[in-house]
Amino acid sequence: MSGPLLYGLAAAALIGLGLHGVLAHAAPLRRVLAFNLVGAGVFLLFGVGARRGAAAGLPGDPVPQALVITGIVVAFAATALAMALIRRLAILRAAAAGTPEEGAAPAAAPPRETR
Amino acid sequence: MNATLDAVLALMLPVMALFSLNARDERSAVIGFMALGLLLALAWVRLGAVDVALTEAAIGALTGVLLLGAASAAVSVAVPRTGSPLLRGLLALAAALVAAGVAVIVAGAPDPAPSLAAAAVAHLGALELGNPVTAVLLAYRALDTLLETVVVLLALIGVWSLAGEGEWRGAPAAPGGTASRPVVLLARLLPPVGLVVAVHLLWVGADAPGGKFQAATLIAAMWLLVLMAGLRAPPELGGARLRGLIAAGPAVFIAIGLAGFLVPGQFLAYPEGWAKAAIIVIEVALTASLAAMLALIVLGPGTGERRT
Amino acid sequence: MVGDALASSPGGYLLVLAVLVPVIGMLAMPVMGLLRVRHAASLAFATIAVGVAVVGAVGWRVVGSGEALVYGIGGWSPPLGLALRADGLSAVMMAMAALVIALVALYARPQFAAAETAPGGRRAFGFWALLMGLWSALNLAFVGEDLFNLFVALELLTFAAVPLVCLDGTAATLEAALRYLVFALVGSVLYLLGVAVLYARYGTLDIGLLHELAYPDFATHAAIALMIGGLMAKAALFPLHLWLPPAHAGAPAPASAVLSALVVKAPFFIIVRLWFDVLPGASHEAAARALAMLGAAAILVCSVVALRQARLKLMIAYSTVAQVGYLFLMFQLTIEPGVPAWATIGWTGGMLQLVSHALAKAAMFLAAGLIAEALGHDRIDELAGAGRAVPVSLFAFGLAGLSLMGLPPSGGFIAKLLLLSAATLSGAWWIAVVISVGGLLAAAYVTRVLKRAMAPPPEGIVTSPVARSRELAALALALCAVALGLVPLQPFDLLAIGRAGVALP
Amino acid sequence: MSLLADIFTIVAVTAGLGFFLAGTAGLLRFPDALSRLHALTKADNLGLGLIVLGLVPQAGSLGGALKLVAVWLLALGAGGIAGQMIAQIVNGRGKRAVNGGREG
Repeated sequence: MSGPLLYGLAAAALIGLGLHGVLAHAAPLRRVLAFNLVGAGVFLLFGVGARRGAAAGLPGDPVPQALVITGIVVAFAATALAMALIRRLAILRAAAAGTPEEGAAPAAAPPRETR
Repeated sequence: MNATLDAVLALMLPVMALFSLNARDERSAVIGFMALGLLLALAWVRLGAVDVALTEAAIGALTGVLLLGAASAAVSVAVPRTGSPLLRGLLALAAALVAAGVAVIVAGAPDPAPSLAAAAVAHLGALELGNPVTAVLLAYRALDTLLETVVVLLALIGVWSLAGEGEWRGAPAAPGGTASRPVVLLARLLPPVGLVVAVHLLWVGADAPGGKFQAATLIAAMWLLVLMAGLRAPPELGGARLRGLIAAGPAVFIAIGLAGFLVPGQFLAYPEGWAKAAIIVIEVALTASLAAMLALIVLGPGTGERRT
Repeated sequence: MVGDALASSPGGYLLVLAVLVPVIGMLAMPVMGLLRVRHAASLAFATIAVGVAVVGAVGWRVVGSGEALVYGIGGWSPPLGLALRADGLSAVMMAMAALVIALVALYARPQFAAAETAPGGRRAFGFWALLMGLWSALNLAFVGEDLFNLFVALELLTFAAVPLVCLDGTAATLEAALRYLVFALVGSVLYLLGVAVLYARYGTLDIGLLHELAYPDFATHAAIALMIGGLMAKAALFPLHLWLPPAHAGAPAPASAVLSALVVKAPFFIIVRLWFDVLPGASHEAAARALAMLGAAAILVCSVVALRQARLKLMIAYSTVAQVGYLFLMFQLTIEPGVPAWATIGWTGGMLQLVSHALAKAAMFLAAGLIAEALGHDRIDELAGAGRAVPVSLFAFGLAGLSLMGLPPSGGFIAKLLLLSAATLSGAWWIAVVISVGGLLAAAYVTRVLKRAMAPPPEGIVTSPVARSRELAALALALCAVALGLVPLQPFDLLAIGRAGVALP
Repeated sequence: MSLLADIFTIVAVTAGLGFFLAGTAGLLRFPDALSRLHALTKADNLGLGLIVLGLVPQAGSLGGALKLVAVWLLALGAGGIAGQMIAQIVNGRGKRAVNGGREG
């Protein structure tokens, strides 16, 4: 089996596992993690296409590689937004329950020296 | 030899994914995911995409910080798993079908694949660039890159909008809870090295693997490390200089793009002989903005802490 | 430079401006302190003025020349470069978005007027910045020709829309936003999966080039199916609609209006592009029937659910899912042997439904927001007195309701009439039945609200006054939805501009 | 010369791998966290050091060789600091004083 095909199959596996994770898990953090797995699989698929499109002395087609770089940054932004939502929700829940959340409640953080 | 390496790597990817998905606690899941990110970076090198490998490795670290930060908070949000066994079976079946379909498509896809490599290389001379990926990102598909920085900015605004009322212009909480002595040591040793590497990545990006995303991520990571160690306080989000830094990158990009209307007569076209200069200006401005935005996204919304 | 394939049209640069002007407005908001501007709203209104002018110029060019506007970014042509293209349909979509955004902005100004540092500054800043980002994303979704560029547009849209949902910052809205985000992200990633497959197959992502290159085989069909599946989640087609009602009902009223009127339409529009411009091979009756059946299920199920809601905004949100269902009937109703899809009455009906629903639903959410502000709640059973407190809003609600029910004179009436005749002409009786029943159910849930609201107010009810200008903004949108019904034939030609093989009269 | 360099590379890399193997065995077999940590840092420092040393003659250029050495130095630093942090957590857990934070 050729290298790209192997990675292509790994990408398919990542996509399947990730999709199942997103659909089956109820905890938001795991869902976001699983979404990232699907994303990694999809990016890898672009990479396989790029590798197979190697030409003109390049190790791979630069267009899909550039798309993946854009995609990775977008996926990071998505993860960040999701994490911010999750943390905010945790703070509100903790406030509603009347117990300050460890590491989440800002007031609990010790004052820091500034140099 | 290489085939074995590919086989092992390709096998390790789904194994790590399975571990990460089924780990007992959130923290292990996140650590498994970070390990998967490193394996992916290796896979990208094997696929001849060093630019992507660098991006994956760099962004992977930031994602790890984000996820670990949320992992501790997430426990209280956890909802019991719902759904009937039938539904869960159906979901598993659907996911398996998609995976199988993708596998069939990959196996049957044309090899060699249709490619724009030749076309991308053909215009490198006119752009005075040596790295075709940079040419794609900043010339052929520059609009994607421009809008993608807008995506990051929107994400940042989204994160800021999650602050409590009246706190949103204040400083965010320092990351990582409490700092220990080794972290302080690391935060003193590493940033100079990291900055040199970042500048190097940015500088060679025109001709070799590297560029603004990788450099920006590295700078953001160094800044976060300094904040984690408590060597500096997180900045106030309402600060004029910080806001100016954030807006400068996309603004410079748009300004040079609009200037293209005047000189070559096309949006985002670079005047002849000035292409490389224009691209470097854009890259430097974007690196600074992206570094600030990426770090601020990780830091999260303001908490109303005021610096004295 | 590469350019033998693509010649930009004379006014093509307008398309760039349509995408960029809102971005520039958004970019100015974080640094408004440096620009000596105190209110994000002022920047937003300046941006909207310029943006509306740009969209107007696009429409004028397209209608004037009778051809699509095309622009190759940076002088690069596809497949290497990116192209933007606005045909008649895109121009109509952009005009619709500009109209809704402008009127929603007028409505929202008193609500989000706080200066950045004042109390409420966070919400004001967030609302206007996100609204501008959203507008740019919509325009890009309507003019993008490159499938990955459209992915970026979809992500922009998601990142602007999700925080709008939880602008109020309560736990319930945060949960709704999180669920929305997960649905949207899964939709994006499925879409991107299809993009990866298509690129590996054809070496291009340009819709125009794919239209020529694509051939019917498993990989191509699977890729397009995945993309449409992902977009369905974003467009909230039954049964992937679960995220929509809590998200749209929890957002502040002007945000709900934009979300329901515009944000779900962008992924639908991209589905239309994929279906009619990329999908190779002859008519896909089985797939079209499947989409139509999902649409029918959405109409029936969600109309009934809307009827049973206790809260006004939730009722309107469920009505959105039902009305989106009508759009998906279109795929079956545009199959006519020997006739290109855009020359069928199903096409015109579907597109008219899209626009009239956008206007009517925006009006409805705005009116509901004012009703809730006046009464202090939006429980349908306790709406008595709304008719006296905010008569103009209630009138706007009723007018918008006409369009949803499909009663004359309204855009919704023409749209549903065209869809109904397309259904009967093609012998799809079940669709005709669904459309009729859907209209009746809409009438039931709209009149239920009107009846309660017109009832005399109970003794001792205290209502707070609302600004008349805001009521007028809602009314203007409702009137536009009605006015669409008075120009029935005009859109037919307009919607066909730039579609291959259609000669203009 | 090149033969000599190749032999040197083979010997050094093999020795480095030996340390990695030993370290991994220690990580799996040692009873408590601190001894495991000890095994791990040995593998990191010496194993990686020897491999880098072995690869230096193959680097081809001075710059390449310096980059390799830099990799080793960074890994040394990271390993040392991570080891310290893990040890602190282990100690803290023993003394039930995790929340003390930065001393002094």
